[in-house]
Amino acid sequence: MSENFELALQLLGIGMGTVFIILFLVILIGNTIIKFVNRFIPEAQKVIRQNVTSVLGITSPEKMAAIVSAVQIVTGGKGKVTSINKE
Amino acid sequence: MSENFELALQLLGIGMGTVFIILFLVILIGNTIIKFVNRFIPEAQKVIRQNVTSVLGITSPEKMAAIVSAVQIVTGGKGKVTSINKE
Amino acid sequence: MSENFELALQLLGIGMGTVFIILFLVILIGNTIIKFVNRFIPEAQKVIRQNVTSVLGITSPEKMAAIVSAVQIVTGGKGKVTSINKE
Amino acid sequence: MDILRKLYDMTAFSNLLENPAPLLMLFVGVVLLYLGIKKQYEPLLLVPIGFGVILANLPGAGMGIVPGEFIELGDHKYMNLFEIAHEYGIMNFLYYSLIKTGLLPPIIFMGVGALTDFGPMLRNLKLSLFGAAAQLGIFSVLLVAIAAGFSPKEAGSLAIIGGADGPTAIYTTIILAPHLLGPIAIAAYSYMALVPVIIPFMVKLTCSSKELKINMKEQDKLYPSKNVIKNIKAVKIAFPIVLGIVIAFFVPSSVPLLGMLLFGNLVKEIGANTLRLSDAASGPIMNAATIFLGLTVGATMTSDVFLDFKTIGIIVGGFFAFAISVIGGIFLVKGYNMFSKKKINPLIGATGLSAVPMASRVANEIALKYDTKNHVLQYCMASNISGVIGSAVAAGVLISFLG
Amino acid sequence: MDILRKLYDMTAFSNLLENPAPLLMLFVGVVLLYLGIKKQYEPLLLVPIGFGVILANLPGAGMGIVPGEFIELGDHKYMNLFEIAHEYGIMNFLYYSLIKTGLLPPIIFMGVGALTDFGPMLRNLKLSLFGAAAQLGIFSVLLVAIAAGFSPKEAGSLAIIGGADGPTAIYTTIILAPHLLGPIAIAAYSYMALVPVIIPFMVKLTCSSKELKINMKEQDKLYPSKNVIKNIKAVKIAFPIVLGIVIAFFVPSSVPLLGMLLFGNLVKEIGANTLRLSDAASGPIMNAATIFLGLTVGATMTSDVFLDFKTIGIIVGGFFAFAISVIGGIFLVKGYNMFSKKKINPLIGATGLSAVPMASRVANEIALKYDTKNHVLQYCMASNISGVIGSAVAAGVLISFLG
Amino acid sequence: MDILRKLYDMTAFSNLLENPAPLLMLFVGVVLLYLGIKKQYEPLLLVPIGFGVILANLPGAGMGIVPGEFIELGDHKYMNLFEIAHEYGIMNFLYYSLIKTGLLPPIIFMGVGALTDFGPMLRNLKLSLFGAAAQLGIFSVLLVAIAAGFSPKEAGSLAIIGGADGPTAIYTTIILAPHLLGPIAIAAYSYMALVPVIIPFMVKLTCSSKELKINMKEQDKLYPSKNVIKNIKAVKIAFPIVLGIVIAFFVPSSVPLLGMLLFGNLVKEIGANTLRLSDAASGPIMNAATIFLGLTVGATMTSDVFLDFKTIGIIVGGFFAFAISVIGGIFLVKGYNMFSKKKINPLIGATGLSAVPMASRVANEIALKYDTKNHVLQYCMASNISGVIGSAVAAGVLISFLG
Ligand code: NA
Ligand code: NA
Ligand code: NA
Repeated sequence: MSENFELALQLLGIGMGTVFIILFLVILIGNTIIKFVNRFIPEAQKVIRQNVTSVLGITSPEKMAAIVSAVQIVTGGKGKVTSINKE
Repeated sequence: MSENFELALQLLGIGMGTVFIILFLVILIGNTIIKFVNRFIPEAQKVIRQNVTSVLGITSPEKMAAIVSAVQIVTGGKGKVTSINKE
Repeated sequence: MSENFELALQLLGIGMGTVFIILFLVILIGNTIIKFVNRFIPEAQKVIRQNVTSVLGITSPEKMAAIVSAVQIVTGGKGKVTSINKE
Repeated sequence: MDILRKLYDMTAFSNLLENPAPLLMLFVGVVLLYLGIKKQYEPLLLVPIGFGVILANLPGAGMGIVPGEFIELGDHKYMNLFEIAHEYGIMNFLYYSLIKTGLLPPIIFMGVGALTDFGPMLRNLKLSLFGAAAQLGIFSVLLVAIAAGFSPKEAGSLAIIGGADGPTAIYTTIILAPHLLGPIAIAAYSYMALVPVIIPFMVKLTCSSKELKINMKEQDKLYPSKNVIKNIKAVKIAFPIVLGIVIAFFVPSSVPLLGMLLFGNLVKEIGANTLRLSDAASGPIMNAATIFLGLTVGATMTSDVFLDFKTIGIIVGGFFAFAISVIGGIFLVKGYNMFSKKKINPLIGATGLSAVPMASRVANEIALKYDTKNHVLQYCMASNISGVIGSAVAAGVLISFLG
Repeated sequence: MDILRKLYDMTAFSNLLENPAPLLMLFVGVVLLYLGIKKQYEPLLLVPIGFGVILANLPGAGMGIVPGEFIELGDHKYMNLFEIAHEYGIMNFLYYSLIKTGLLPPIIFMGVGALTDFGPMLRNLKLSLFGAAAQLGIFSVLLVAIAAGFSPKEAGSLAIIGGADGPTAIYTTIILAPHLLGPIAIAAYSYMALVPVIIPFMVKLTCSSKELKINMKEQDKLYPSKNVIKNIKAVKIAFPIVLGIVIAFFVPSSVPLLGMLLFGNLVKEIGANTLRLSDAASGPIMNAATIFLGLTVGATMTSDVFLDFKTIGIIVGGFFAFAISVIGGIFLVKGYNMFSKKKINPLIGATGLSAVPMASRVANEIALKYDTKNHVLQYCMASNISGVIGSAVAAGVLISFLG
Repeated sequence: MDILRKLYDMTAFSNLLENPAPLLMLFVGVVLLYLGIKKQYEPLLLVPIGFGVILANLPGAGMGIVPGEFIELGDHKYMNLFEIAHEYGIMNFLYYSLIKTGLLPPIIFMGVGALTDFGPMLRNLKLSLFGAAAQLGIFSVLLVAIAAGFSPKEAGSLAIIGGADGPTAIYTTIILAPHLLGPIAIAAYSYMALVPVIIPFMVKLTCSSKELKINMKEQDKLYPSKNVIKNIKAVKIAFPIVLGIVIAFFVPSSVPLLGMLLFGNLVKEIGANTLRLSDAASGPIMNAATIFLGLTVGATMTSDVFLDFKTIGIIVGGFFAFAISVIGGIFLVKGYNMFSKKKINPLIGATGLSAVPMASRVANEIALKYDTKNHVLQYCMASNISGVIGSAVAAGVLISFLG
């Protein structure tokens, strides 16, 4: 028991120490990344996404609605748009 | 090694041969099915589907479109309707 | 075989008996719960839901209400918006 | 020459010359697909099952399920799942990890629960009794099947087709007679798909036009029931919990099925707070389970398993189990009507069979044919849903006594 | 007579007469359901756990988890999963394949990652430190638990409740003391659910009204920080990658949890190109994992496991672990404020506990009560999220030294 | 002192001092992430693979895949999955249950099938042939690789990169040479991602401007084909069924891949009645499979496996397999054009490679560059899709002869 208690005391030190070290590192890493990004890639780039809607040429919600209604009409209400993911 | 090389040579023949045979068969099967269907079931039948929208009590496509467009407009195009479940 | 047949006869009795007992219990339990609820918690309570909308960046309740009411109106109160995912 | 020889060996033609029976099974698979696709008989199950039959019977492809003895090592030891995959391929891996363990039917029941509304049953609790009477087909066909020479375990699996409930039939068969899984699953789903034919037929055979015109709503007005439910949400939440506990005391072997059904129903009734769970249970989990259940159950139907006299027995016996279940429900109604002033439409007995919700829809259409104002749907749903509980309980009894 | 005897044997009443303890456990299960449904304490977990407790304690149903020794064959050999299913049923199959392997907690962490936004933390990086201080409850309760007679492994599992993080607590307990999984999981989720009670209580106990009125935005204006983030998207993508690698060097045993958390976060931050992955991770995968985790963790709570003095120790110890963690965060703030001109609201220390995002919301409400214009939510989120990292690291330490 | 020593032991620094090779692999992982995130090379696969590489090479974390020999017990016996999880952690559990069993590639193919439309191919059936010619890279690189000293099994796995199909490459490698899984999967996906570079390059190298201006629609008008499809839905439903059966007779070893692809396609084409199944197959099932495939395939790339001369061979050989496949398709077109009045644009040969649908899009852009009115997308899709069938068949041949 007393041996275990000693282990527990050690762990109190080691554990809290480790946790503080890691969260210091979190701060350090975070700041370093921010500085690095600020210097080297300060502007968000336009990402050429594989845009599902743009592939379909859907630019506005109205068009989207139109598509859905078209699908409905054409399928006689038997089709459904399960999901159209817009980026 | 030379034995393996012979195996590889054989596989070049067998492999490309098989691939060509299969894709000839694809053409043959495709054409046969098309002819068969053209002759025996030339017209698409009305399928009595279990209608998802009717279950929801959404009777018109316009209504469906209205929902979708509402979501789109309100979320600035960032929302999507993944599913509309009936209560 | 004749032993098995006897087992089958027994099972006819036991099985139908059990099924009837259970479904009598279903009735009993159902009625008891209904009476209990009628007496002790006759009114449905307002449930404080964990609000999904704030996560979506839908900042105004009005917008959310617009979506929901659109769905409600259009589906005659039978549809519900299970999820609106923001990209 | 050598190359052609090797090429020929790679193909499955030598296997087919040795044993052409799989060709017949491919035909069976195509017929099942036809029924599922064109006739729309339970397509969600018959299409994967049919495709599974085809996959299993493609010679040399190694997609057929091997008999349970192949993985037994004796002394209560079995090959492990990795060895099964290694030795017998992915279909057997899926079958022995998901089906033979008994996992997927309860998982599907969880999804069914999340899609079930006990409301109609709670509003007409008395009608639940007819869900009990409609298990008659199970226990009477059990008797006949044993008389016809089936072993008790096989007879129990055959008989449970009369429960008109797919996962229940599969679960029972996995435990009692896994070698009959394919034909029993197919018979169960096919007859469920044939409910729009079987119920009208049995009803016409046993019911008079006067009986079928009994209007439940009018009867309710004439003899109103006392119970009014003031807080349906609370009742619906308490019901699965209490019911699950009480049934478990009586038929503990029904817990894997009923427990999961009631859990699924509970998370659905709780509503928004557990929406993630009910969505998952009734959506991706159930759909994925359905795909793998269908494919692997179909894949159990190798030619040596299916081309057996027992298959015919299952098809014939399954039909009678179904028919007698319908009659059981109808005749309990007839008996009840003899003693009660408040009459019940016998269609409500017919739907005790389960096969939710198709049986109720079919019954409703029959009622409307006799009286265009006689909507019996909600009443039928009461016995219909209780029929699911009834057959799960019957399965529990069979498993306790025969398992 | 014979039939009645057999019928009686089928039921569970003989089991109950022999050992009525499960009835008590059914009551515990119902209480958990009540807390989850009516009190809305973490319903996503407490409802499945509560139902799992009920299933496990239905006598004769075979849904309770058997102790690990039952599947050990000695000599580092174990029963295989198929044998476990065959012998002990589907619940044990699920438990031993998904939980005892340590799989589901990291899987859930992947989903949590895909729902986590490191933005608030990145904008207030310094506040992360309070997420370290709020692990104090873990290591101090570890000390007390060992003094109280728990074995070091048990004490570690008990203590991790103070991390206020469900998957972390479960993962640690699976490795250190799986026989305590049920009570520890329930204590962890219950206290997390009680955060709206515990935090205000501890805050009132330790903080002055003046401290609670410290307005972070005004402090920011008075003492502006230098960092401006010009390209938040790039930072958010790089952060989980670099952080994962660096933490792993220091505490490799935390990788299964933190690695999956950061992977989930990465695919979320990448956006459209990996949308399928983040949707799956935070949707069907996490929801399915939650169902099976809840049910099986609940099912570990058989009466012989739960009705033990250790359970009381866990409940009491867990509370103190929670309370001390809150205090740890608060007192580091107080210490900081003694030396810094820029003051920090002690509520930001209190949320270092984790229990994201509820702790932050609760803290924000407290702040608004003292000053209706003092919105501290975003600041609290910083320490709140870092508290998740903190407890995963603490778990790693415990596993390294005690596992 | 003692504490610091223990703290140091907990970290991974001692491991790194012993063997710093993992640092190099971390760099490889970061490069893969960069390619996936920034360059957008197949992000759905390269991001999980890259992250898996990182996880596997974090010293002490225990997330790397152990070689197959570690779980062999001799005498056709293997450790069971529970023991694998217990001994080697969750990554190995996932790898040995989902990947080494061969499960996930067919599962992903099911999803691919549910997203594939055979319509363009059915409308231009003849063009399918070019999907055969474009397998040339596979069998010619096989020859070279064997000459270069790879074992036949390794050479087969390397060569299948020329099929330009990820799941096919992974499936073949799992069976033939699992120790090369990491580099082969990465090469396959990287070159697929590089299709927009490789195809234009090979086209420029081999085709004249006049050839690239061949307008397929005009050719169709000049030499109209006889077939009109009157009921495309029926054709699309029958096609996967019949095709699956017939191919299986010739190359049964391709069934696990092609069978699942065609099943997925069938449930998609059936439409509303099996919508739940196709949604599940192409949604949660495929997405979850992609996550676990990517992470575990990445995790096979431990430093001792990757830092090997064979990796270079794979990278170089893979490129040539790709390039030769493109050329194979192009040259069959050239040959065809020599004998036929109706000319075909060689771009349609180039897309026989597969890499659906990116190859077709790239080809279409090239065509439009030479003639702004020459839309060849639909024609390219025909050979493109048939290229998927072609490589699955080629994989079947390799597995039959070398497996
Ligand atoms: Na039934
Ligand atoms: Na914490
Ligand atoms: Na290809």
